[in-house]
Amino acid sequence: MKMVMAYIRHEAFEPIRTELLTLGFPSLTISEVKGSGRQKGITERYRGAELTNYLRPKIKLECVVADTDVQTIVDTVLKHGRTGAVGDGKVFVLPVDESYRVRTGEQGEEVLQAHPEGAA
Amino acid sequence: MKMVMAYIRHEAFEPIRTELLTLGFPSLTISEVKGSGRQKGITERYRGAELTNYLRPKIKLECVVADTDVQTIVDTVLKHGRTGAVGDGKVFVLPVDESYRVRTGEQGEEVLQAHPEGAA
Amino acid sequence: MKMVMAYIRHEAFEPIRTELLTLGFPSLTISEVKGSGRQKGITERYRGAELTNYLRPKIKLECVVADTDVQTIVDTVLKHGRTGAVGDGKVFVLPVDESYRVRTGEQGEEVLQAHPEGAA
Amino acid sequence: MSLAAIPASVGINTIWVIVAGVLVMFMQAGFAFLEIGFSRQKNAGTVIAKILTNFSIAAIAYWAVGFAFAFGAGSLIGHKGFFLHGYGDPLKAFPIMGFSDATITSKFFFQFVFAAVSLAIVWGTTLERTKFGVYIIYAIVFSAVIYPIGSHWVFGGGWLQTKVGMQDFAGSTAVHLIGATGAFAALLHLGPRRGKYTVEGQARAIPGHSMPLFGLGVLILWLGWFGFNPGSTLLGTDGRFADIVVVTNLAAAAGVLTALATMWVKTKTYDIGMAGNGAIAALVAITAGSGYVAPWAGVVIGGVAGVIVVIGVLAIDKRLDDPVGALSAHGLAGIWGTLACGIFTSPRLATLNGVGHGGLIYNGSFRQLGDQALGVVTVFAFVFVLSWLTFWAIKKTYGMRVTAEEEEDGLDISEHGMYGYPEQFIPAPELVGYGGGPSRTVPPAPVPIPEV
Amino acid sequence: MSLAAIPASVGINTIWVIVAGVLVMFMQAGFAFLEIGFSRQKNAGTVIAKILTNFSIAAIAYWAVGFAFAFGAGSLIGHKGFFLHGYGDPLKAFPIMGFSDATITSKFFFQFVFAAVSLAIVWGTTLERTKFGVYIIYAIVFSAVIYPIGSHWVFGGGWLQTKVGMQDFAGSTAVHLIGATGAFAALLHLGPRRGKYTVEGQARAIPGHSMPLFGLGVLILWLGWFGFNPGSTLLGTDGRFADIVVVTNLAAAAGVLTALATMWVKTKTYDIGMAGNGAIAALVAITAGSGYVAPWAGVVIGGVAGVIVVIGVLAIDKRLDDPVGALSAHGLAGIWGTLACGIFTSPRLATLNGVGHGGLIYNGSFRQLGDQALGVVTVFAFVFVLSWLTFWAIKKTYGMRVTAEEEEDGLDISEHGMYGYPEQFIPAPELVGYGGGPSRTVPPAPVPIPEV
Amino acid sequence: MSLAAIPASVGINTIWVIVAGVLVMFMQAGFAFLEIGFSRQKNAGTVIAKILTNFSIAAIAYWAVGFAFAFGAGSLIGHKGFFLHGYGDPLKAFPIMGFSDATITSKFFFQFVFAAVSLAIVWGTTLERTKFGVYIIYAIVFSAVIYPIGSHWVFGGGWLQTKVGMQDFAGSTAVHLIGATGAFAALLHLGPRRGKYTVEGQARAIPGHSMPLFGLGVLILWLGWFGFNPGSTLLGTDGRFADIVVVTNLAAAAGVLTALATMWVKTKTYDIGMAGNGAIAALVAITAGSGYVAPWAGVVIGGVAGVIVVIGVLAIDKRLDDPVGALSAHGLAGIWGTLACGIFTSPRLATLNGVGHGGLIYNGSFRQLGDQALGVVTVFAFVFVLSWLTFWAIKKTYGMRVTAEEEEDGLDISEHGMYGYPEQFIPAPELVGYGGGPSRTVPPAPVPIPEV
Ligand SMILES: Nc1ncnc2c1ncn2[C@@H]1O[C@H](COP(=O)(O)OP(=O)(O)O)[C@@H](O)[C@H]1O
Ligand SMILES: Nc1ncnc2c1ncn2[C@@H]1O[C@H](COP(=O)(O)OP(=O)(O)O)[C@@H](O)[C@H]1O
Ligand SMILES: Nc1ncnc2c1ncn2[C@@H]1O[C@H](COP(=O)(O)OP(=O)(O)O)[C@@H](O)[C@H]1O
Repeated sequence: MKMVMAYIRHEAFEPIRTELLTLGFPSLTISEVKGSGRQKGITERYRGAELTNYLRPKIKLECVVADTDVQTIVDTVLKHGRTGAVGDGKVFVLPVDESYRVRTGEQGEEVLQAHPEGAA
Repeated sequence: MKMVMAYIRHEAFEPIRTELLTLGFPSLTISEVKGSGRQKGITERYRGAELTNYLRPKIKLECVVADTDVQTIVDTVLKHGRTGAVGDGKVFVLPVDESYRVRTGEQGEEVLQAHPEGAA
Repeated sequence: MKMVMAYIRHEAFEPIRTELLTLGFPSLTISEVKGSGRQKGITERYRGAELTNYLRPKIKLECVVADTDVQTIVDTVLKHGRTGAVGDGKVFVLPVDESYRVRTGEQGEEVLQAHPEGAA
Repeated sequence: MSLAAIPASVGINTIWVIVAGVLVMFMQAGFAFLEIGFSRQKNAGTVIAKILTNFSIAAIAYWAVGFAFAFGAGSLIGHKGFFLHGYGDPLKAFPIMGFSDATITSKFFFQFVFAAVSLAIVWGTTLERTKFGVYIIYAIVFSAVIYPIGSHWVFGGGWLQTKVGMQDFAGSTAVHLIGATGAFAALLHLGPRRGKYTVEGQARAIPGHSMPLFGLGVLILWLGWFGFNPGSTLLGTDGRFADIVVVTNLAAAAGVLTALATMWVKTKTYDIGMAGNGAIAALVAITAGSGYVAPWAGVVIGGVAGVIVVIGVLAIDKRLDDPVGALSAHGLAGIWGTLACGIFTSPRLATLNGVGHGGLIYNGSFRQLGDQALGVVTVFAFVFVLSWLTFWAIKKTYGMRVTAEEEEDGLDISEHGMYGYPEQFIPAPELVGYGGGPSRTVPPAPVPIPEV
Repeated sequence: MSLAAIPASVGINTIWVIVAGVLVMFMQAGFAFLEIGFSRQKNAGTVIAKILTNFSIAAIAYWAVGFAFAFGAGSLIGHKGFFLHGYGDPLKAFPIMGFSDATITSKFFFQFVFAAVSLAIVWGTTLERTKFGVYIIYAIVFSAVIYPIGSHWVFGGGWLQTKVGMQDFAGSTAVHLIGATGAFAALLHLGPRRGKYTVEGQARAIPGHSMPLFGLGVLILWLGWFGFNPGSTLLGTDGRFADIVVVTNLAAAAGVLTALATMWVKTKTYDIGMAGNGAIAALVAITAGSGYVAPWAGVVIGGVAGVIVVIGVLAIDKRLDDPVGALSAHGLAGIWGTLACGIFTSPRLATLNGVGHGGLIYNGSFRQLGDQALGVVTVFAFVFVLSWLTFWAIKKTYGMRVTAEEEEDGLDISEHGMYGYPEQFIPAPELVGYGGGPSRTVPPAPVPIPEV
Repeated sequence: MSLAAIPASVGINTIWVIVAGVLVMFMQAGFAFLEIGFSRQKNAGTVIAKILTNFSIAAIAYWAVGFAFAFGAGSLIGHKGFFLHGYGDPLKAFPIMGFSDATITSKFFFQFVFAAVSLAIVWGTTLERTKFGVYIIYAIVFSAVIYPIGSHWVFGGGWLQTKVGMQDFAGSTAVHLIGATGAFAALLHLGPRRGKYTVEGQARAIPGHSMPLFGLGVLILWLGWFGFNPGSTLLGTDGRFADIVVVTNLAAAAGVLTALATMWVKTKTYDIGMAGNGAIAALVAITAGSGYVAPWAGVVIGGVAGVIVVIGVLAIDKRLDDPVGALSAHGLAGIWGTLACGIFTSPRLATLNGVGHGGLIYNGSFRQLGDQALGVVTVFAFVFVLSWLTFWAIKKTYGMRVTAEEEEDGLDISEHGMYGYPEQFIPAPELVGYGGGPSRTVPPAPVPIPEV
């Protein structure tokens, strides 16, 4: 099992989520993060003084899938996340040893992604 | 060393934290995340137009422990996180190579969890 | 490739970011988290009733680098993160299997950190 | 009609009554923000819908029947001026206000905003868990029947005022206690918010989401009180209303300081909410006496109210979930303020107002104090019974509170379909209205311009 | 000068006009918060800068020329009192206001705040994407030329008022429709916000960020209307303004309730924003009739306006992006209110005001209705053409809207250099001003005290 | 007493003075939100507690002794009317206000709210780091002694007014400069906020958390100024206060525009905060001249103030941490406004007010300008010395600022025990009051209903 961890733009998320859903991967988690990279910062002015932010808002997407599904997820993210401009982000793949579904206590790969009807 | 990474309901956190504390695991980190899975979304209405959110708020819990303690943490989470309703969340276990305590620079397993008195 | 994941104080971040930048590691991501550890909680009073928070705000820093660079990152965090008081935080190192740059689709270690000029 | 024919006093008095009424109308914003500040983010928007709806219902109902019940001639209940229509000579139709030649429409407006204030007070205990329809139903009953009758007795020319000689210049009992009594009845049927009490019954803190907005509410209420008490003279010509402005302000100031001090003694912190509650409680307390007592007495009455509200809130919170402290600030303080007339009313002002007698400290007699107590008890009983039954009926039919899940999601989204602070709840990427590719991020073309 | 020489009416009338004018001035805060509440966090601060700037431009421009154009003697356009200077006898120089002996400065102030209200209405359709300079340029043209001429015709003594006999007591057309027409012209050139419509042209929700602040705006506007309509009597002496207070309030109340009900039927939720829009629309609608109709008619006019605004907003939203619903609340409701005079004006009040005749239901004649319609059409056409051309010129030269990227970042940061809510946008660790080591966290030493 | 016996002027004047006073009282909300908007989230709630406490302390202290010192007969200090009691004939006891027959309580209230405004100004420099007790201690000294004596000299009948002939119609010096001087003294003892200056001494931006709330403050202050300046006539009968309304508004408008322009030249952005500061500075500047100068002069005075405040804020910020710009907006602008009388006062109005002479441009004489300068210098020196010593004593005993850790956590939690915006700080799962299992999520049973 792997966790696909992607840092993407806000606008990129909806298309990614929608396609993942249709591909049968409804389960994922996101959070708001701030990142720095090549992308330039932004400078604010306040009563004469300045303040520069080198961090820009990004969305962090986490999706744990079976090894065989990793490439599908990565490709979907790359496909919709790309604008070609600096700041598109990165995708990382981390190993996962074990998974559990809290509701049932089930364990292992089958808990990773809900079945299609689960997409409801 | 492993990182137990759990996506749970807000209400589940307090009981989990309390029990972990008594079990001698005071050290953990949480963050607010939004997740999608089997759980249904919610639809807002605003001046005639609609807006649907497929993501629901969850708490992400991260707790790094020695391999021998992983099961204890997982069991505690499963025990208190379960309501039986869709949306209870998931628990994942990720491998961790190394750990350091910033305050002292110490390294290795002993930095993972503070000693009982540390729970102060 | 490794992900250096550090939980640090707010004030520690700027010095760390600046030094990492000069060292040629402009790319990193942070998020706001709440953590519990040895550090004492805080108690609020509201109209007679009390409320205690055992969680304190921290910054979570994530930086993926090549294995050879891990120590540099860890040392920088330890150096600037330390106040000597309880609550300084922890640093963890997690394995990463693969990396992609969304903008170009490139893969592998070379996508991890932008080149110096990237620091712009 | 020739303007010359109209005495200057009509213009002067009408201007003052309308100015005062407009200040009191604005108190709706005060109550709204006091409640909003004490609510959680997920329940902030509903307060706006509630205030607008309740104020509107009261406007129609009080115009249709309420005013006639409250100020029309009659001892038990008035019965002239329905729909502000066909009442003949206003000075005779609404005799208790006959001493002022302000136009009847100005008097009507002034009395209506009082009714709206009393209604707003009712809901202080019901935040964050009440079904919206409850507000609608009770608002009708309250502003058409309960408040008009209760206030008629106390200052509409009814028996408590004319026969008993109960003193309540601007409504510590007639407006504030009546509202607080409705709030009490509602709370008994409603129960506490989820999570207010632990399974062991321990009270927990459910902090409101914004002290600044709470403070805005308090300051607006304080402002409004300069219409509330001084306006109750219904006269601008003699300039006496200015004395009442001063007494009112001194009382409020004392209330803030004593509440702050009391809380400091208890918790060693300068409690923001209690400072505000102290002001409100003091203003409520001085409402009855503002036209009857001397400035120094105002300081005492307000100061005591500041202590009462703190002790009241802390004590009540242990068993009853009253998020804004309405039971203490409007109920207990209203009772104290009404009784205080029995102690501090100056004989000179009692005579000037033509109601009751001087207070205990002036003539050593408990008579006025007794009359005040009688008034408090009857009004409380009358309003409590009617309100309790009304809410009982609502509970049995429509229901009083939302489901546990709706309460957890918050009233804004569950009752109103949208959060009060959408960006605090809706995941940012789901708010963005355009996809990632550059091709899709160009702004939509402007709508073609139609021929004119 | 000896005070004795001055009749009491001067003081009475001037006080009332100034009090009313001050209430109307405060409506600027009402519009500001209504717009802020309906904007996203990233565009909340710009509204403050806009309101302050526009109000200030209007103040200078209306003083310099606007007032003279609007109220100076003349049928097509006034031409006395530029810079409020050298006008000789004010009662003659500004004949249409000659019936009141309130001082000319009080009348000027009252009319100026009306101009400022009309200007504020214009921008309701332009939130979250307009270049700041557009506000500055159009504000000058509008407050110096467009509004003064348009309002002159309707209630400044111009042909519609004196020749046609069009009835518009406080400006449903003269203030609200004029503003909404400018808003319409602006919107046609501006186009919708990014993400308002899907690529398929489907309307999407872009929820404003704060219903509480929206509610504050509505309540302040409601308050201000007690100056807006009743103040238009320019007389305090006869106390008649109090009747107008009552009619105005009843109409607003009815509007809230019908808007709430209409929305409930459509969506089964108690829409917070629509309750507020209902109040505004009803207040706009009763503005024309407030001095001409009976209270019951006020309820009808307001109630219908509440339905109109809901249907209007839902329909318009499908094609035009009007974030606050200005086109419906001020435009459609303004038209309805103006026409309503043709139906509900009481002959008695028409005579009292000396303008036009009784309405359809009183005398079965469509004449007044026709005159009202004529007024609406001409004013709309006049303002639309001038505004459309002005915005066209601005678009061709300076440009109307910010870049897509600036729009995405928000106007606060891109136009004003700082977020309206910095802590909602700036990463916390970047706000902290001191490094991690204890050595660096000691507070900077106080500045050495200079010799005095 | 028979109403007939009372001349209409009493009602007219008292109504105007009270209306004006109530508008000024509301300025407390203006100052509160201006400060709140310029504070960080963690320090937003404390401002509410401070405003309520300070306003209350001032109310009691000014009633007890302040008013007697300020307006009682006497050249150096007044000494009649302590506790507003036993002063005999008010027209003689408070001779400087003897020209108006408004009731003495109305005059007292009006003068008290001025004292409260001056006190509120003091704290503009002290945000986000001051121990709460400092506010309490200094408030007593200031409202009982410092302000009363200083204002007595300038417009309470003291030597500067009666002997020197210094002109300060509503208090550019007497209210605003006095407040700003206290603010300056406080700042010298307090030092900057942590992180305001880098270790290298470079000024850093510490953005306030809410421009909308800042804007609310500015708009409320602007509103209040329509009571502040025009109310200082203490007369409604002659309608002259309306002229002052117009002058005041024109000045404010000019200040907004020049401040906006100046900042645009410097930073190429439309600075929201500076637009507001421009309005305040202009209002402060025109306060002295509002009763002495022509409208066009008001535009000049306000316009210059708008430039002064921007330059002042940018310059001062380099060395002194004045979060809201009080030193510039109230100090520099107050000085400018006072001196401006020496330049622009029209001889006619000087005669009408019976204070001083026409300004430089009218009679080419520097005499009045000199008198104005003398007044500014003496008042500044007097207030600075007393304030500096008071704060010095406070610092030595109680201490001026919270600990570095408390400052980091924010004053709301460290001084008041609770955040002003709890949900922005308290981890969500710790706010939830019920455990995870379904069994524990049922709402607590309603409290059993007691027998009535
Ligand atoms: N090595 C890394 N570790 C952690 N986060 C990263 C890393 N590289 C990039 N990111 C995240 O991806 C975002 C975009 O990266 P950036 O370098 O700006 O874009 P690009 O990859 O197009 O050059 C950054 O803001 C940061 O949040
Ligand atoms: N494979 C996954 N990867 C990342 N997050 C997941 C995954 N599966 C579930 N989650 C998280 O767990 C939450 C609950 O999952 P859900 O499927 O709704 O509940 P259940 O497991 O009861 O079906 C989701 O909202 C999401 O945040
Ligand atoms: N084992 C752990 N797993 C997850 N987070 C941890 C762990 N240990 C510490 N943390 C994070 O580090 C922060 C500081 O840890 P703490 O124990 O308070 O400081 P110290 O290491 O100086 O004793 C905690 O608030 C928490 O966010």
